[in-house]
Amino acid sequence: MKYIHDFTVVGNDRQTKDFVVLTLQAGAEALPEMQPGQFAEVRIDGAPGAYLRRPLSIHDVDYDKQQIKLLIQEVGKGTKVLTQQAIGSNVNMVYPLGKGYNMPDSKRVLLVGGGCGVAPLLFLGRHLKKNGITPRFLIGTRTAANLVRLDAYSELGEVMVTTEDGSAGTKGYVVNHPVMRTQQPDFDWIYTCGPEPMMRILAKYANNHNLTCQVSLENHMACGIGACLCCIAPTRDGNKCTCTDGPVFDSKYLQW
Amino acid sequence: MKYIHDFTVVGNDRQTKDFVVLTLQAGAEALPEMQPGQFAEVRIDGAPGAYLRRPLSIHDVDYDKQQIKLLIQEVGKGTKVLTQQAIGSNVNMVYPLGKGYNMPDSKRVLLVGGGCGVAPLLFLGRHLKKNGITPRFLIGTRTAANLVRLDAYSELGEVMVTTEDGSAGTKGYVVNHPVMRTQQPDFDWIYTCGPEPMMRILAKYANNHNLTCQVSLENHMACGIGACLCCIAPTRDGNKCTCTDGPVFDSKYLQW
Amino acid sequence: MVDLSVKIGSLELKNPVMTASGTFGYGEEYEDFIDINALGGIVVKGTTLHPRQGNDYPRMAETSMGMLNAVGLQNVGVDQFIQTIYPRIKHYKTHILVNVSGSTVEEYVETAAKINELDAIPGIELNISCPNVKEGGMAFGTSCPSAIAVTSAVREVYKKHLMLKLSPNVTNIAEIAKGVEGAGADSVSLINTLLGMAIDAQTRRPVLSTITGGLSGAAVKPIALRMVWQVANAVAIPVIGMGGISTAEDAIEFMLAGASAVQIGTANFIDPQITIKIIDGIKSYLEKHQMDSVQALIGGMVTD
Amino acid sequence: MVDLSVKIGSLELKNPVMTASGTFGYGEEYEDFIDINALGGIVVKGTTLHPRQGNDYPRMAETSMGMLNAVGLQNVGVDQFIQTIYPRIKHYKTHILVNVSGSTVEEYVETAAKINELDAIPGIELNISCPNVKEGGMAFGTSCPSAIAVTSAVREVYKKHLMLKLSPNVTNIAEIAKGVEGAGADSVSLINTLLGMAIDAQTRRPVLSTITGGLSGAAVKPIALRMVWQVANAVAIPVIGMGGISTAEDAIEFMLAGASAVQIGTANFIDPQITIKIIDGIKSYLEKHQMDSVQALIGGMVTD
Ligand SMILES: Cc1cc2nc3c(=O)[nH]c(=O)nc-3n(C[C@H](O)[C@H](O)[C@H](O)COP(=O)(O)OP(=O)(O)OC[C@H]3O[C@@H](n4cnc5c(N)ncnc54)[C@H](O)[C@@H]3O)c2cc1C
Ligand SMILES: Cc1cc2nc3c(=O)[nH]c(=O)nc-3n(C[C@H](O)[C@H](O)[C@H](O)COP(=O)(O)OP(=O)(O)OC[C@H]3O[C@@H](n4cnc5c(N)ncnc54)[C@H](O)[C@@H]3O)c2cc1C
Ligand SMILES: Cc1cc2nc3c(=O)[nH]c(=O)nc-3n(C[C@H](O)[C@H](O)[C@H](O)COP(=O)(O)O)c2cc1C
Ligand SMILES: Cc1cc2nc3c(=O)[nH]c(=O)nc-3n(C[C@H](O)[C@H](O)[C@H](O)COP(=O)(O)O)c2cc1C
Ligand code: FES
Ligand code: FES
Repeated sequence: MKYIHDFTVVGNDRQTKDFVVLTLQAGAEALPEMQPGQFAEVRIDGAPGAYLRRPLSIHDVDYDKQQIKLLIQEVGKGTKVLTQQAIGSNVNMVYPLGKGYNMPDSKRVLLVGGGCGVAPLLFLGRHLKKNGITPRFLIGTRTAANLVRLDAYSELGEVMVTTEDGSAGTKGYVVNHPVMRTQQPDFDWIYTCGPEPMMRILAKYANNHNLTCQVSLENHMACGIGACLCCIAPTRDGNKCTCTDGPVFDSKYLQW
Repeated sequence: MKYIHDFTVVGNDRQTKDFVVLTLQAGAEALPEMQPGQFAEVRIDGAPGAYLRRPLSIHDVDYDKQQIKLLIQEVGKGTKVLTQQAIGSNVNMVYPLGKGYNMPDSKRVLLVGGGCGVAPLLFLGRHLKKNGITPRFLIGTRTAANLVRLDAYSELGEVMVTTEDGSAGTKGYVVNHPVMRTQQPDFDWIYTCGPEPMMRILAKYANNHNLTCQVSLENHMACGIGACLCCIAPTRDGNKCTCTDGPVFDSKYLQW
Repeated sequence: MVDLSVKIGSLELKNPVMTASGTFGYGEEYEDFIDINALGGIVVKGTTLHPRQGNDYPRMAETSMGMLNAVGLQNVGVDQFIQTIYPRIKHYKTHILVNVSGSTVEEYVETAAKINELDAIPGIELNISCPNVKEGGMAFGTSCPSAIAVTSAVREVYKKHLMLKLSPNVTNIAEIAKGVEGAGADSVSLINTLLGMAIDAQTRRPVLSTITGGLSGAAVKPIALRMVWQVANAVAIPVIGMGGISTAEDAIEFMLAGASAVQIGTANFIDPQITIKIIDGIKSYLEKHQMDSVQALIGGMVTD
Repeated sequence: MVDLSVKIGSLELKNPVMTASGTFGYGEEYEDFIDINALGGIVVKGTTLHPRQGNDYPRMAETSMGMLNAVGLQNVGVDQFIQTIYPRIKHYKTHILVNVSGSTVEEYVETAAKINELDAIPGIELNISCPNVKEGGMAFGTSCPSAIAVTSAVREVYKKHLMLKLSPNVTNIAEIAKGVEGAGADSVSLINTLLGMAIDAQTRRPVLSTITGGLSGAAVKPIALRMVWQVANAVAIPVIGMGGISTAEDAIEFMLAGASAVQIGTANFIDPQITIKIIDGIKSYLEKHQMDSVQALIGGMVTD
């Protein structure tokens, strides 16, 4: 079941120049159960020229407090307005949307995030932990200043870092990290979200090492609910909607 | 000389459900001299669907503090955004625009305002006073709750009121007020701004009594600087732009 | 109690608010948000004789108060529609129209003939105006003779309500409307999307895989309203208006211009409950203006 | 130092940013805000043989990210222009083009012939696409034979740069562009406004005194960009692009689609300094992308 609800902004915590965590308080209606990897279509009001909703991953959920957190990277007009939402203002969301990450058939998992793709991995990590699986995070950014929420991830499991300029962790891309350069990887599942080139490399890596790899696509969306057919990804069964059949796909299912 | 400047909102004082006084602080540039009846084209950001600037009269000017006041009635999307401007936010204006009210050749003047048309009359009253003429105000509204800024007007001169429902002052329209029903009016100039039907009646009244009547039109505008020719009013010399030849016209010049 | 019902030829709609093809899936996609049966009607996805994968990603670009799409009629084909989708949606207590498209007149005819057999489908909307396919589509809708040809051919096999969906990418839309009226159309719907384009200045590449796409949404409303008015003044059959309708006032404006009913498209993406809000808003408007029936709005623009 | 200059036939522009007719007055209206001489060119108000009062008020309606106008070519007439306005503006150190309109071919020809005599006017923009006049105007621009007829006739008497301004309210704009190219046009500019309409739902009356008007502004950009691309692919003469350009990126997109220069219209109303900001933005873009000359952008859309 999908809902359309107004939320109240109760927290707007700037992490870096570009990243903000918005904490959204549900109204009278109880939060529905959400799966990690699912997303919301967030209404944008007051951004000149922005017309459609914007898809944003569920970053964290607190069912007790009835709060949802979004981790938002400011990249354009819509995200700019969202990252500037004042405490007390309203945010309208259609949610929870799409198919999230599957639970693994192994306890050895690696969660790899790049850019704003780290957003769904916190909620995923929490979910795994609740299911008795300790998540390990590998987070890649351009430079140390772009690392966000490391404290939150660390609470759930080990956090490894790569930066392109070497200002933190291993210098290079995520695949350059030692954990990915061993003969035989010490994990069986890769969960990833981030830039497509990164995810394609991870999918190939998973193929080579016979691992399962679940990727979350960030295709442009108009409706988010399977009505417009704008967000398709080519799969083994033809074009599928990222918003309903995804955003999370098994990498082998995609025509990559 | 016309300018385009950013102002900072330093005051947002709600008068009634619909009316707000915005106090705008100029930046580094000194305020140019403005004439009563002139207006500003105010940029609207963040009102979905609002595209063009909105013309608003100079309501008051404090050259010492370098502040301009606007009196804004919320009637639609643009004015809604403006009346909700937070302290500290920016408002961009092109100003001062148009031709204002002429100074009278008599000391006996009546300033008649209806609705948001009262806005320019405060600045006009201040100007008259400075020139040794005591303004008298006649303000007409639907009901007492819509009367705004009476204290400010009273500081400058006598304030008379009519309300359609009789909840304050004389019941009826401005022309029903005793001051306008004497055989021989005790004023020689009428300055007016408000709904067109009201101004047309005043123009006729002025004609009948051989008075001068200066009316300020609120035609829809796109550019405010004489470039688009959208705001025309038919005059004895053909179509003239309200934004450059007006907004104030001598009523006899108009083809009314 | 105001009367919201309208008639479009043989179709009696409980209210004038329908949904536009390609923006409302098969209705099911919106079941979590609204009561589908409260709608005047729904027009389901563009359906073709054979299944189609549509165009490559990217298929969408946001524009100022609008969007470009280049979906290219991705659909399961009419047979699959009849076998798997029709049984799922035929229970809806609202008019379900199928939007039919094709690359050749024969494809249109064959598809329409198959849908003619479906009891729960009281009409089709013949899409001769899709700008996003290489063959057929808009080509039929931008010349009068070809619009007449496809209409006449389908009219031969299709016995229920035949609605013709017109292209706005023409010099004289009224002329084409008159043409299809003469060829047997029961109603015309307009506008389909306007052909547009987007380029990414930074990459210097077209945003859409197909370079051009169809523009819809609030941005196109003034053009759509003008065309509805022109067509309503030119034909005697009912006109169904669409193009950027996002509020009850918008819908009322289209009816005042001459539309007997309206379709809501892109606005569904921004607010999945917009159709119901528009129905409620029309009701409030009629009450406020003390009108008994929504039918009094149709063509009611005052010009004296 | 990047080179911003472009050539439009015989016209050498210091940069590709011009202003669109009817939105920039005679340039003087903007003197308080910008240095007129910094522009690539200005196209002054639509000018006709006889003075025109234009249409009745109201002439303007705001739409979603756009506006409708129905000015109807209010202007002082060509003689008055020559006597009183030309002497005031001829000192500008930028190209001043006069936008010429008429109700008959003869009026176009007579007006053009008079302007041909003005030393400081290096070209005219022939407006065969004004949707706001009862006679002539858009009618010339929506049929190929009449577009050719008026172009050929003016070409006979007008010896300098002849720019033809095309109407977007047509099925095939590329065909008309080719027609006027063949008839002697030195360049084509597009788009003029799209025919649109607005109704006030509350009063049930049209917003404009003329019922329909011309749509411009950001809303129309995707349509304009598509048409510029289609025309640039069809003709060999330079194309001047316009329609909703509001930022440097917009301008760059039009050039990538094939425009040799651009015109800025409605955006001037929202920001009277926008032309200068666009020139600066193009310069920054070229520097960032390490390009020497803006000419490299023209038709530079990458499609492989
Ligand atoms: C399922 C899903 C989950 C997402 N989760 C998050 C998240 O948790 N946090 C987060 O910060 N971002 C997330 N994104 C990306 C986010 O949706 C876009 O960054 C956002 O829509 C950009 O909007 P804008 O108005 O700021 O940018 P615009 O001004 O529209 O465009 C700026 C730039 O962003 C690009 N862009 C626009 N839309 C998208 C899009 N849908 N995806 C990727 N790039 C886009 C444009 O091509 C352009 O280059 C997610 C996307 C998807 C599809
Ligand atoms: C020279 C001049 C001075 C003005 N001074 C003031 C002032 O000091 N204070 C004030 O509150 N208002 C003033 N107005 C009116 C003000 O400009 C409009 O109320 C405002 O533009 C409406 O914008 P909106 O977006 O809120 O309304 P919209 O959402 O655009 O429209 C809502 C309603 O307002 C009407 N409207 C839209 N534009 C105008 C307009 N320019 N004039 C009148 N009605 C309009 C529309 O027809 C519609 O009915 C002035 C107008 C002019 C021309
Ligand atoms: C994503 C999308 C897909 C569409 N698919 C179809 C289609 O399959 N058949 C059709 O006739 N029109 C299709 N249309 C056009 C709409 O039905 C409608 O004519 C157009 O969008 C204008 O209305 P709007 O502005 O309310 O969206 C589609 C529009 C969009 C945005
Ligand atoms: C108020 C107004 C008046 C216009 N007058 C003319 C005109 O006289 N002649 C002409 O060729 N185009 C005229 N146009 C059209 C513009 O020059 C331009 O083609 C159109 O507005 C599209 O560009 P834009 O979206 O940047 O405004 C006018 C446009 C507006 C908004
Ligand atoms: S975004 Fe509309 S179908 Fe996926
Ligand atoms: S508003 Fe443009 S000329 Fe007056």
